[in-house]
Amino acid sequence: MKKKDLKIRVEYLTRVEGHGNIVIDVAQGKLETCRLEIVESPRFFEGMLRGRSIFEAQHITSRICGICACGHSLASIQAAEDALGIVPTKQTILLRKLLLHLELLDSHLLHIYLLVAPDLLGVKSFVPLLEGNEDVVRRALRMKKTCNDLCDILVGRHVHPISAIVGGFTKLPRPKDLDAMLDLLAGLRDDMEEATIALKPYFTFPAFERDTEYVGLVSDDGEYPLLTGDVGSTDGVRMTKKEYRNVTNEFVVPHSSAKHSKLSRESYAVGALARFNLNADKLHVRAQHVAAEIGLVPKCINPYMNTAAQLVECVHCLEDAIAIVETLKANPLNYDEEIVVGLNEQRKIPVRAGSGVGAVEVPRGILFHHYEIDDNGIITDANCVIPTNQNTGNIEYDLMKLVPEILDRKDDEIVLAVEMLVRAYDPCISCSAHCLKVDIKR
Amino acid sequence: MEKVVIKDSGYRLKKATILRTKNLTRNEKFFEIALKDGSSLDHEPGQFIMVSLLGIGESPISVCSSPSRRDSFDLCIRAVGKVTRRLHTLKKGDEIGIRGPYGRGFPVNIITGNDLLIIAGGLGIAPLRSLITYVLDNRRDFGKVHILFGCKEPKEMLFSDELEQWSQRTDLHYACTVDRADPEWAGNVGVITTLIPGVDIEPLRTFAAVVGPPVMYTFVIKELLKKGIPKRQILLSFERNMACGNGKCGHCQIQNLYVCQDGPVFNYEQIKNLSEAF
Amino acid sequence: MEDTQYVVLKKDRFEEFIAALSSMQKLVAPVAKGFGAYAFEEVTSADPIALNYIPTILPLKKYFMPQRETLLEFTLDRRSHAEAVVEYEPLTIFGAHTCDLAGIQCLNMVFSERPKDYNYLLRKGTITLIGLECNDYCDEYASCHLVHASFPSGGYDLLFTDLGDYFMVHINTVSGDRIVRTAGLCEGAGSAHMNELRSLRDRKRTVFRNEVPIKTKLIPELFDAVFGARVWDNLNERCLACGNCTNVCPTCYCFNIKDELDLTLARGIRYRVWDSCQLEPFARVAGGINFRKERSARQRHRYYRKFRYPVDRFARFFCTGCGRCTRACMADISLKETLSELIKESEERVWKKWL
Amino acid sequence: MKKPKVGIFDFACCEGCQLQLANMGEQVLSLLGSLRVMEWREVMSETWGKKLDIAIVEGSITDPHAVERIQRIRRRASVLIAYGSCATIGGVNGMKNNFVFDEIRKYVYGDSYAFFPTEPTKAVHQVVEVDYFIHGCPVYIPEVVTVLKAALQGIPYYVPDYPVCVECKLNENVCMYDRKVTCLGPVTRAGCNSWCINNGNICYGCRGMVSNPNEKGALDVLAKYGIPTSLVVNKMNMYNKCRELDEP
Ligand SMILES: Cc1cc2nc3c(=O)[nH]c(=O)nc-3n(C[C@H](O)[C@H](O)[C@H](O)COP(=O)(O)OP(=O)(O)OC[C@H]3O[C@@H](n4cnc5c(N)ncnc54)[C@H](O)[C@@H]3O)c2cc1C
Ligand code: SF4
Ligand code: SF4
Ligand code: SF4
Repeated sequence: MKKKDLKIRVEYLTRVEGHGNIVIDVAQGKLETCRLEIVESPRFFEGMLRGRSIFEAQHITSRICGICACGHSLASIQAAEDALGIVPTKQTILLRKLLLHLELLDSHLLHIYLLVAPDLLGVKSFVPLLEGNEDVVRRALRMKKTCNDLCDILVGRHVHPISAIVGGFTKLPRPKDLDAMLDLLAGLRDDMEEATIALKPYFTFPAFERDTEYVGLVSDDGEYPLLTGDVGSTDGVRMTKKEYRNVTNEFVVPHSSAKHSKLSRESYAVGALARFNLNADKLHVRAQHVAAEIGLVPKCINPYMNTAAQLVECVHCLEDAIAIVETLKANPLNYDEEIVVGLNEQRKIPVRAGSGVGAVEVPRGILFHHYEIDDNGIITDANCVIPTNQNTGNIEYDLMKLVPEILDRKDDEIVLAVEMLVRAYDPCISCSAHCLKVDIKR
Repeated sequence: MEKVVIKDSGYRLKKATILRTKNLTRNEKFFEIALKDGSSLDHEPGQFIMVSLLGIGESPISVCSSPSRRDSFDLCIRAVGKVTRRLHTLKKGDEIGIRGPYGRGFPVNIITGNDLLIIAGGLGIAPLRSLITYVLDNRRDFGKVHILFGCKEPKEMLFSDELEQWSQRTDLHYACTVDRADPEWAGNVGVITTLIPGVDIEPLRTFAAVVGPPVMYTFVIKELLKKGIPKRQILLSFERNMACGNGKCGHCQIQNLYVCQDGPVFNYEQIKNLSEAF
Repeated sequence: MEDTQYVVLKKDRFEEFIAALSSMQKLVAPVAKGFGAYAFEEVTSADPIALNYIPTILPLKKYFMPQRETLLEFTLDRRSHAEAVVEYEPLTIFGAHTCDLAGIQCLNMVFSERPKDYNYLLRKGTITLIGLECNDYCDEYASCHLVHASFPSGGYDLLFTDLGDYFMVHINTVSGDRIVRTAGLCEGAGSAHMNELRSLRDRKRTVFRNEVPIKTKLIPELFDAVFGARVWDNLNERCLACGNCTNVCPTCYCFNIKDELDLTLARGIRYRVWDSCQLEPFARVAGGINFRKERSARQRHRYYRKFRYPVDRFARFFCTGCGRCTRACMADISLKETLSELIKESEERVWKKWL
Repeated sequence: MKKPKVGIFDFACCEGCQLQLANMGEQVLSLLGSLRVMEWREVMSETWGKKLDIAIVEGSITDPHAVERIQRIRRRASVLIAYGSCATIGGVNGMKNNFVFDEIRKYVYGDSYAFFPTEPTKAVHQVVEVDYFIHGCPVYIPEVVTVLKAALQGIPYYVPDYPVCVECKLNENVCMYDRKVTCLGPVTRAGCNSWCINNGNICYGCRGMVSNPNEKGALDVLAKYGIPTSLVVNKMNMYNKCRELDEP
């Protein structure tokens, strides 16, 4: 084989959230550099949280990322409630699960359709799809909007949910809202069926494999764990969420404003594929069906298949969301649980000093929020560990294995394969650069 | 929800066509307009109309031509915002909508037979041009006529050809001044109030018609009172925010008066105690 | 003695009566919103109706001059065309207090004054108004007696008065009469009923008193004297200029007019929306001059539009004493207090003159 | 009429406002029907790099690199729309300006903080001229549509210069002050249709303050609830910190 020199510079990687560059240098057929650079301007969220009321944490950290604002909100609320010692009611937990389902649906659909589908269909973006594949785009936008409308009903809006706060909800869906949600979900189910049929033929992913450790929530009940559970890995690790630092083991690398993580090996992966690998047996039957149809079997170690796992999760979340709304309809909600807290001026929620951790499966993987508060409920310390940060190391190791395997291809094919790999992780670079914090070891 | 068309609605528009436009200064443009159905606007000097651009909005604009010209009327428009800037892009043949005329103009019936002192500041010349041209059209019905005009700079002077013509006429007295001169300017320099002491009038048979920016009024009125013109004979036209023109929307209120219906022209006696007027 | 203008509706038939009303056309009535707040909302049964309520957040004007109301519809193609329209939905309002009835009477005068506003007048013609007398004060913010709005004085089709286990219903118009006939649930009122009504009114006369220490007819005079009062400066400090007091006021009707195109940019509407003299841009003109820049001037204008200006124009006050502006103000600016302060300040002046 | 060329750009932000466009659903297609999107990194791989009729800019300007980039965008755009609170008023990114920068960098990045340059967060108009402002965190879709239409018509859009309370009252919400919670509605400019209060929460002031707020009056009202002043000030500054950088 001819010894090849290659320099890949993908600046402002497109069709991902946030700004990142890919840098690959091959000299004489030997891979010299392989980096995913995070160049997003840092926003210092954790720094800014200090000195603020714990009751503002959700509102602020939601703004870390507009794509998974509901996920950040839920993790933040969980951490805050943990610190304050609040135990959410059953109704609240159910509604939060519903919200998380909608979040996963919304984000996965956006990723599959607007960001990945162009690669699968061989175009540059969804814009050219409008010619010839307009029905696909229309269906995608319709599904996206349906998720959005569902969130509107449940929490006021999808980007930065309004009514989900520490202690519960400021507004609870009325019976007519539940009916409206069921209608929307039914419509979504139809679109989803069509979509799976339409997409399946295109779901042929590059045959690339690299064994790694997959990390996500695990639990002992029969439920596919998204909102609650312990942290586990395919290498057999199991810890409580409070021990999250022993999972993430973050370290700073100079080329990136995002930190990297490792657990049992040099890197690990989180996200839809990790969850699937850990908990496939707990998926809704319909979702298991779809998985079987597209040939997704645990433990799958092809990172490109993350997109397939997302599709499977979409089906699961949709079915479970319908089940939840039906449960809510069958057992009338308790509207006395509607609260508004503000800065807790009414002292309705007892405040105490404490430390709290939230661990929630958001679309891109497990997300940790951690707050320390003083006895006035003022945040003294904050830490957020974002899925994309946990994945970056793993992405680089993937690239290091992938690039030598495909060096014989044309340059633009290599670039595309590399870009597609990064995109498969659905990296949310805006998040990753917004929320990192180094443990200052003294 | 049911819907019916209302023939008598106060918001119905009349179609009008632009016959001619002319740039007066960088910011002011002149429009000659005719109603599409060929009818006459039938306005009084000093009245205004609501000019309407569908999809953009409406603006109150004074009619600046004499009612004696019946087949068309003139507007002079300063570009400041949504409607007025877009109006400036229109050309001959373009269509606009109008409502009105609205309000009370200069009470020509009462003024007729008397002397006139017309004081215009800046864009205030627009409504006054309507009065001036009316008076010139019916010159014999009026006594002495003085026209005082002031503006910030010579290049902001509106209707300069007409001003030039007026200054040549022997049957009226014309004077003008600018706040800041430029090298070519040979005339008076100073605020408009400096011109007033110099005019020779018989106060009891003189009506003063004053239109200009709000700051001008207090000073001009003081000078006019000094001259001995009765309060009832000092006529002022006011500009206020306006949405409806029908005396309902509340924007143009000066205490208990509505500029759009009770004005825009008031005599000083009516409003001297209204502190919101000045 | 029987009075044909009065009929009686037994309370146990109220449910049926409401069902009958709502089957005729859309029916709205006061409904509890929690935290002591009420709003007029659509109802189809008597169940959600709050018979004992303090004035709703928004007054009835929301039905007579909707917050957003189309005035013109137009197209923008080569032959652009505009048509003036009114949109309305026939409606029955049940449960309007006397203060709110007074509010509608005020608006009627404004919009009937030339040039008439046909959007308002046409819509008003499709609204049936059923009042509900207050037997007692709703709360301490009310000042309805001061402005003669504590007793019914017309402006309704039917008026309900709660007399224990029945309602006395006064039939005031032909359409009110038609409703009573169609529903067929009322009985004639006998002299015993009339006596009970009379004694309720007598009792009310002992409860309702001028809430502010001034004779009603002297109010215009008071306002003639206080344009320059210090009270306004105090309001300047406190007022947040949020417009709540005017939006909730049954007699504030200021509006703005705007245009809007649809997404094709080829069709659109001109519509009016509620506006408020308390808002910063209300009296601002091109060039940036604001004729009521100070919050004090804006608050003063509001009070004068209630107690002085309409006296000249319509020979009545444009305050109905409903107390909404006071309830809605988070800076706790109170109408009754402001009036009392004005009275105090004017007395001070009179005293100063004397001394 | 030639379809205007549009570019969508992002700076420090959460990209939620861009996402709001996708949330319009099929409506976005009618909108896209009247324009040509040339660049939109989040969803497109195409680049253009030439003259644009309209640049839609999301996010705040937080580092020297961003300053240069926004200036380049301004130079090639005839009309520039600041899109979302991060862009229009600095938004939540402005909270950073509460801190000493080296300190906050060290807090977040430890000893490696020197890799991460930062400077005071600025709103877009504090760096380059802005033609249209679409406030909101996130932006409110009906307002986005209104402003885009105004931009296409070439007429100005005036952001409502009155408080959220106006819309809140029209929606007949129970006022938060009646529920004994402090709300920033009275000093925050309207245009969101009182989104948060409609959903049972308070207004956090994401659209920036009205032009002439009675700040003293508002602080008095807020302080009534016995919350430490620092928290009240924090609350007002959550979105509005960059206001301090505006010329008076
Ligand atoms: C009786 C009468 C007669 C008149 N006659 C004439 C005349 O003959 N000729 C003439 O040129 N003018 C006349 N005017 C003035 C004219 O009506 C106004 O200049 C015109 O209405 C402006 O309308 P517009 O839509 O172009 O401006 P708008 O878009 O309404 O803007 C006007 C100005 O206000 C500012 N503005 C408006 N709304 C806002 C907001 N919400 N926030 C911030 N800024 C805002 C704009 O920046 C702009 O400077 C008259 C006015 C009256 C009352
Ligand atoms: S304004 Fe808010 S929603 Fe928009 S980008 Fe900024 S943080 Fe995100
Ligand atoms: S809830 Fe907030 S926005 Fe609404 S009226 Fe009260 S203070 Fe204003
Ligand atoms: S209510 Fe306040 S915080 Fe909520 S969207 Fe509106 S301006 Fe922003």
